[in-house]
Amino acid sequence: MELSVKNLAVARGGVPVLEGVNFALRAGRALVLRGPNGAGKTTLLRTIAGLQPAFEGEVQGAEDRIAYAGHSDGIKAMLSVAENLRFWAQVFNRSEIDGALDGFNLRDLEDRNAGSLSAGQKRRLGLARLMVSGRQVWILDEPTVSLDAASVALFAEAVRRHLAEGGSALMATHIDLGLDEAEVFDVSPYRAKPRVSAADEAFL
Amino acid sequence: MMPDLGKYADVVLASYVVSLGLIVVLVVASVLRSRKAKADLQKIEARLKDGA
Amino acid sequence: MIALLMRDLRLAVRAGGGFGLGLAFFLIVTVLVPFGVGPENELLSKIAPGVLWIGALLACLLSLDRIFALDWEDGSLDLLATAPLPMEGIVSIKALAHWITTGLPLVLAAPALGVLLSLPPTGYLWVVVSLLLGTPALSVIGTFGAALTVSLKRGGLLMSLLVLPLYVPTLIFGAEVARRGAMGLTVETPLLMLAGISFGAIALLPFASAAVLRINLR
Amino acid sequence: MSIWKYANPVTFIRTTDRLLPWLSVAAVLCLATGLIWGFFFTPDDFRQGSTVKIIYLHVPSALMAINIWLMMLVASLVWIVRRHHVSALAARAAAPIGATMTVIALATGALWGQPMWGTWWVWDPRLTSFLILFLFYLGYIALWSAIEDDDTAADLTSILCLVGSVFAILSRYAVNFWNQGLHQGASVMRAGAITGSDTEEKVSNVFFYPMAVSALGFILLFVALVFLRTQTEIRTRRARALLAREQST
Repeated sequence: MELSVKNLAVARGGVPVLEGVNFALRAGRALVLRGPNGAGKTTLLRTIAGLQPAFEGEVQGAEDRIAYAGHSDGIKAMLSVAENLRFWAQVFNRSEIDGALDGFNLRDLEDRNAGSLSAGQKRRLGLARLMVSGRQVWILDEPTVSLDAASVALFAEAVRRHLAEGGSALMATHIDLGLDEAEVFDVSPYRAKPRVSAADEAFL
Repeated sequence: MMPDLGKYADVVLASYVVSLGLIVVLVVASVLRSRKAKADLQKIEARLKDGA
Repeated sequence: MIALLMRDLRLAVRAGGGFGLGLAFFLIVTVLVPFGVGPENELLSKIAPGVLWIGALLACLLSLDRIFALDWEDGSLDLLATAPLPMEGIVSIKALAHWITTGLPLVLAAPALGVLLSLPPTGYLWVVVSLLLGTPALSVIGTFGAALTVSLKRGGLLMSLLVLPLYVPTLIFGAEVARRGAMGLTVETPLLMLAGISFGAIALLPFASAAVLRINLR
Repeated sequence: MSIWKYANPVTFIRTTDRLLPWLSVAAVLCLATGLIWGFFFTPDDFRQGSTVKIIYLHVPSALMAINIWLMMLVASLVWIVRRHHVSALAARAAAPIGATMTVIALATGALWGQPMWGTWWVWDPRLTSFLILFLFYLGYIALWSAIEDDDTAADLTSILCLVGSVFAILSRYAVNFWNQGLHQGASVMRAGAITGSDTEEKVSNVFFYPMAVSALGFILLFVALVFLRTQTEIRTRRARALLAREQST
């Protein structure tokens, strides 16, 4: 099953920012969203993740198949790295966290409080959360922020493994991960015509 | 003209003063806000018309 | 679901989790009352059930904004919304966690604080029973208030304003059970009403809280 | 054309603009007639003396206090189901009027009670219920003004109004039970019975007709005020929408 987006328009604060977006994401493939700041990449990802309603159009094949990683990692400072991961695994009805610990080189940090991690380590923990979710479609919003080169490589490797196992990934990032499976999708041509929000529209 | 209110004059008068006072305050506030909103909107509409 | 409950409980008991704050507040309120109204045992034993109820209610109120605020700030709420948990389940679990970390300790502490207020011996049972029945309603109603104001930066005061009127029926029936119990009267009617409010709130309010939370996440 | 055409902001403003002068005149006339009639031309009650004249303010304002909340409930439901902006704004516009009416009902009730009970405030079930209703109004108004996004505010306040209504009814029963429980058969209950609807059954026509005219005046005043205040809300929103469009192009 593939994730497909048909004639999708997404709105930020009721104001459409992107419209007429069409694409399909097959298993084993990755799609990298490009576009200037404020173009609506985050809004598009949030809409596909189901966090906000689509302004127009529809998203198919996202229901119960996606794992979302946004700007904040949802890490609890007072829990250890393993506890954080185990919690998210259980939320997704799984229990296995070893693969994620190894995949993001978190083994040595396993028992550390997440609050004492550096920004990059926290980010790695946040991305490791995707692996424990067991979801097929990863939706990633600027996943490489505050990662060093080695960690980016770890991340790229994790994505590659995920794709090889039949998963897919949709991400907004400016860094070239060197993924052969990735296509680039530039959102700029889909910028919505300037208009006012739906709530304001009613009063014009 | 004024009716004889007897020993309860103060509470009866106070009731009328308080109630009518509150109603007047509410009406005046509503009217003033309405005027301001109307004026603001007209200013914006006039400016947009000139610009267009 | 259980994982979420366990995480919330674990977070509450770790440092900075705020576990015990409500309890301490309850203690302080109860200790302050005799300073305010005088030390006569007779008066204190008369007002003890009401004071215990108000103290428990305020202690509950104090800890409400922790229910969602932290998860909202660190993005956990977004991630939970995309997880395979129904929103109604999330808010119910959050309310349950709040009750276990705040309501239940209050119930258990009430008899000890009753001693300080010279609560009549017949009253202990009913104070505990009424709090046991009533505090879940306080948690569930409070969760609704917390969900309403989660997106506001300084929503604490507003939340109190919204939640307190909603607490009135629970407080009236709960305190009535405790008071009648302490006076040795029959408690049947208010007890049934209190149970009705609690079960009604537990059954229905999570839907409202979930709807409100979805609107706030949008 | 159905009734929903009035849910269009422009139609609403055009229609209410035509109605407002008539409504205002009618409201003032009715209020003046009812209150002057009641104040100057009705006899004193044999038991309560001249305090009975407070009835012409107390009963209509109390009726409005409750009915305005009901109107807000209906408007909230319309917003939730049909998402007409005017409906949400009308609920918002009505809340301060309802709060004012509740204060009037409370103040006149307390003033009325003073000579009867010998004290300004008694935790009589009716007065207490109105105090709680006032708190609900305050919370509702506060929530509206706290949230920046208009649609979010409309959604959240609508749900608060629904949940609040249920709890307001619960409070009403709870308060009734609570005070009866304390003062079974005591003098407070009998004194409490002179205020509010119990009186209506007992009041003779001498008092009833001016009260009915006054109540009609209160209703007309409320409708006129809601129209005016809803217009204000619509105009404010329209001004903001125009500015937003100007900036976006």
